[in-house]
Amino acid sequence: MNVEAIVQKINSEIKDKVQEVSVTAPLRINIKVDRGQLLAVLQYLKDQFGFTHMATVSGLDLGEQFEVIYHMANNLATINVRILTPRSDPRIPSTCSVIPGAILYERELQDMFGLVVENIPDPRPLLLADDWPAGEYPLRKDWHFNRPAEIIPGGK
Amino acid sequence: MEFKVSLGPQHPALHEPISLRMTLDGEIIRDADLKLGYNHRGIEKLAESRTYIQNLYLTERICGICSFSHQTCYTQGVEKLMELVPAKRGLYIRTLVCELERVHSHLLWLGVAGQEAGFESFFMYTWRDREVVMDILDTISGNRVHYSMNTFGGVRRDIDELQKKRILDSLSLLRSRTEYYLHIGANEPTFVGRLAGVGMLSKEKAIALCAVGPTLRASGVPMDVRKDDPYAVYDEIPFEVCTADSCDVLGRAVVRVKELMQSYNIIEFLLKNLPAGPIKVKAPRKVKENEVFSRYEAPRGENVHYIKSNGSDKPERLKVRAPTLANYPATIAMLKNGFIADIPLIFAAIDPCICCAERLVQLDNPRNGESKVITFSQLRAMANQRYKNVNFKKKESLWPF
Amino acid sequence: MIERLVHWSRVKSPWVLHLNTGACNACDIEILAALMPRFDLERFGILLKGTPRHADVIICTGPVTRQNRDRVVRIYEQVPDPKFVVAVGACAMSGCVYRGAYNTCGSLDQVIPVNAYIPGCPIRPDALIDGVVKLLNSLK
Amino acid sequence: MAILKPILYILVYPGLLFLLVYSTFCEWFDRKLYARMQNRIGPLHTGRSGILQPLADIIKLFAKEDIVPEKADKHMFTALPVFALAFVCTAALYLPVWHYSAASSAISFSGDLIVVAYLLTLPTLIFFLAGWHSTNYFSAIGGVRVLTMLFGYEIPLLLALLSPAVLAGSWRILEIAVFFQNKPLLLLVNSIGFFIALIALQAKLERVPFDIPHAETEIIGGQFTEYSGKKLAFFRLLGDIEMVVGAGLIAAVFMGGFPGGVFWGLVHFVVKTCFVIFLLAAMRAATSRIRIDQMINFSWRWLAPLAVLQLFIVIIIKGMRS
Repeated sequence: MNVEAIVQKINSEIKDKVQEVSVTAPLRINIKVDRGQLLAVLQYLKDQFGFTHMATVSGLDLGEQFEVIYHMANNLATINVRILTPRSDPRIPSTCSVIPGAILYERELQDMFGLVVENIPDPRPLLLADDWPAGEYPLRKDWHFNRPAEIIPGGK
Repeated sequence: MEFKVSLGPQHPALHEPISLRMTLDGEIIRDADLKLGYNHRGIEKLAESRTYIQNLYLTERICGICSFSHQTCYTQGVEKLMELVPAKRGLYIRTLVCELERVHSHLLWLGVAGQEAGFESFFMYTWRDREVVMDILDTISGNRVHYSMNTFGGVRRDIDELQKKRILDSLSLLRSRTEYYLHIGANEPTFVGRLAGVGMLSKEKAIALCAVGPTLRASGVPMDVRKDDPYAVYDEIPFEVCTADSCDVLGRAVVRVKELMQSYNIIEFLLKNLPAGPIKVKAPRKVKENEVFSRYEAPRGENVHYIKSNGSDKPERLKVRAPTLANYPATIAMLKNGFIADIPLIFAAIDPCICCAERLVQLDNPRNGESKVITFSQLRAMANQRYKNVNFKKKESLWPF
Repeated sequence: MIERLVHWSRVKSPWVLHLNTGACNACDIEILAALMPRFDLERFGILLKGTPRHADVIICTGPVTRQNRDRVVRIYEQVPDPKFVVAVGACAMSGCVYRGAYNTCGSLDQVIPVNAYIPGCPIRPDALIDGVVKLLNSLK
Repeated sequence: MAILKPILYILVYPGLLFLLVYSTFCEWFDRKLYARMQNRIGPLHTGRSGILQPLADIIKLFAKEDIVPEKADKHMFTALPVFALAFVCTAALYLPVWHYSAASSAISFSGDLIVVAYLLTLPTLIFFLAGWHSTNYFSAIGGVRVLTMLFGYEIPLLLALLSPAVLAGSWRILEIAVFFQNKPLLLLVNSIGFFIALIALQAKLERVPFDIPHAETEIIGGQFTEYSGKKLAFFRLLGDIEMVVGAGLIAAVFMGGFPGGVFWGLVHFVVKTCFVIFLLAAMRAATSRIRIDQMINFSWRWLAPLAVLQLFIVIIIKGMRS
């Protein structure tokens, strides 16, 4: 079941759910998926090709849109499932129902990008400090950190 | 009665600050939850404001023990972005240092596991022999921990004949020592007794929770990035993936010792047929618009970098996912309805590299709401009490040799 | 005379407390390696103590992350009086590669007064020993 | 004049001054041995090859600021270390080091073996109280574990001390020592008792195989977590003197006391206690910390029966001899 066979099968069986399939590098498959179809596609990949291992979930700030990439891997190849959400309503479905292991990555998305992950089992903040001001999302391109003045001990 | 357990961030021995809050029913852990953030330094935001070369040194300092794994994962990613084929000899040396780091990381873990189980001399011995590997790395790269050997297109320092000979004969010393630890680990009844049957993680749960590395392989799943998605020169090296199917802390110890043995063979193979030629190739400064998802087999598990470039000399996005973060959902699953006494050992089993992620256990008493914060060692003290009634008959040892 | 004796005893038996404020644990491993048979801190009477109450010298590694900030200050106050703080590693001195990160406070001396700095990323165990011994000799 | 000797006896020779000096020497000896067994070097730079290291530690602790947690009971918190030290120093007086003739000794009396054993148990209770009074969660659990361990090693220790007394037919350490000097052959009879007493002493001093209450990586300082400055110095001194007294007791009862006058008695005392401390250090280096349940199992499943067996052998021999 090499990479071409997987692409072949995807094109034939779930053509409607998938917007675009491409093989960008050896052993790397890219699929663009609409937000609504995400869970169905992930479930299909998991059952058909054994993509059970969710390596990680990467968030991207493309200016007026957020792109979320789900990197899945099995013992043969790695597949990146990408979905786009407009900046105005950054809501994405939670994939914990399909792959329970993705809980921490989605909490990290919430912290860093302010994406709202619907029906996530555990919505509490993960990485940021307790006294972090609400509403500030560090990894967004428009967020800049103004460094406090450095006090030099014993200096002037 | 429900009773939450929490553990202060400051800890005398090695562990770093992290928070894990547990609800207890008497001795059984009902639920565990995780509070990270003590070690979050905002590396991904920093990476966006630094050039690719500067990021080499940033990614190396994500973690002290597996510093070379993060750097190699990043370098391979950027080389794919540049569509640059690194020099053959450079790749061989890069793989050599990868395996040397795996050896020193596993020896370190054996020491920590010994310390957790209260076996102080084992801790002293394994760390004394770890100095042998640290000396080799020191001679090759000039620094004991952050070697910064990598550059885009190969490696920055060459290995001459004298170093090669030194590594080979210290390998024999390390092999005999590892057998000695195996001997101790196998028939020290208290050590085996403390490790066996602790932190059970079934195969299905390990796969569902996306565990990685020795934690996954100890539950019988032969997933190893060096075999599935070979990078550097791993496709040319004959080695096999070590697994155990006892799904507990002892299994993870067995897997790590087997991997130590494999690493010695790999190092020997690499040194025997090290090709001649240049050690690095010229790399361009600017990287065209592209994205890459590079995977690497760190000592603790699968390490993943996602890099997206936008034509300038600074990456647009660098996403790092360390193996320990992937193992945390599995750890929480292991802790559920485990015993409060096993928390220290279960945590040491996944060999948490805190700077990649963090852990703390907190004790809240739901009745009067006052929260007692105790350090990790406090839990280990309870571990001893809980074992009051467990008596250890001499278990037939699961160790293969 | 008593003063000289007390000073001699302070120089000769510095008890150390190790504090990790969000470091990349390379320096922590090197501190532990300094305890091992090869570098053996005990030659100088240096003992690694767990509680702040027993310690004289606090060895601090890492750029103080925002979450760790108040914990570091609280522990600093718990250590009994003639206390010294040693900033170990480039992170504690200047924030090393994490300078300017949003979640770190730059360096250790922004949070607690520091008496000695030990450079290196990570420090070598012998640099640690040299640093602690020099710090204590400099006490007049 | 008659008063001068006991006062001199209490204050100088086997009393306070000698104890302080000799206990710091023993601590250095023990730390050095322990380090050498882990192929480390141990204290080196204070005094000739580190011999003044324990002294430096204690002086430094005296000069440190003394913090008393505000919730803790202030008076008890400060009084405990002093009591503990007092108990152990009085126990040291009964060792038959100098006053050799039974008549002239002012201190030793028939039955002082039991008094010494009792005085050596009191510091353990004080550890528990210290842990309890410093209102810190760690030290509370440390204190509780001290008591659980007490039940483990106390009975075997008393039984082991009993057997030479029964053989010598008297409760006075002095007479036991004299008895075994005349018939050294009989020393071999209670060798089992010797080893049981050694292991029990190791547990009483809370040293590595049995250092569960204040295990470094476990409950950090155990019952001493909240102590600092002078009080901690007292507790460290207490640990050293207790080691000297324990070793001296075992040497007196099992190794035939310290014959000879002032000088030869001292030589015997030093040699024999150093031998016992060497055995303790070896035990400390070779084993790893066992858990509290293993400790209780070990002491009740092995130490106590062996001690009873030893008693049994002694009674038989006593029957045969008489």
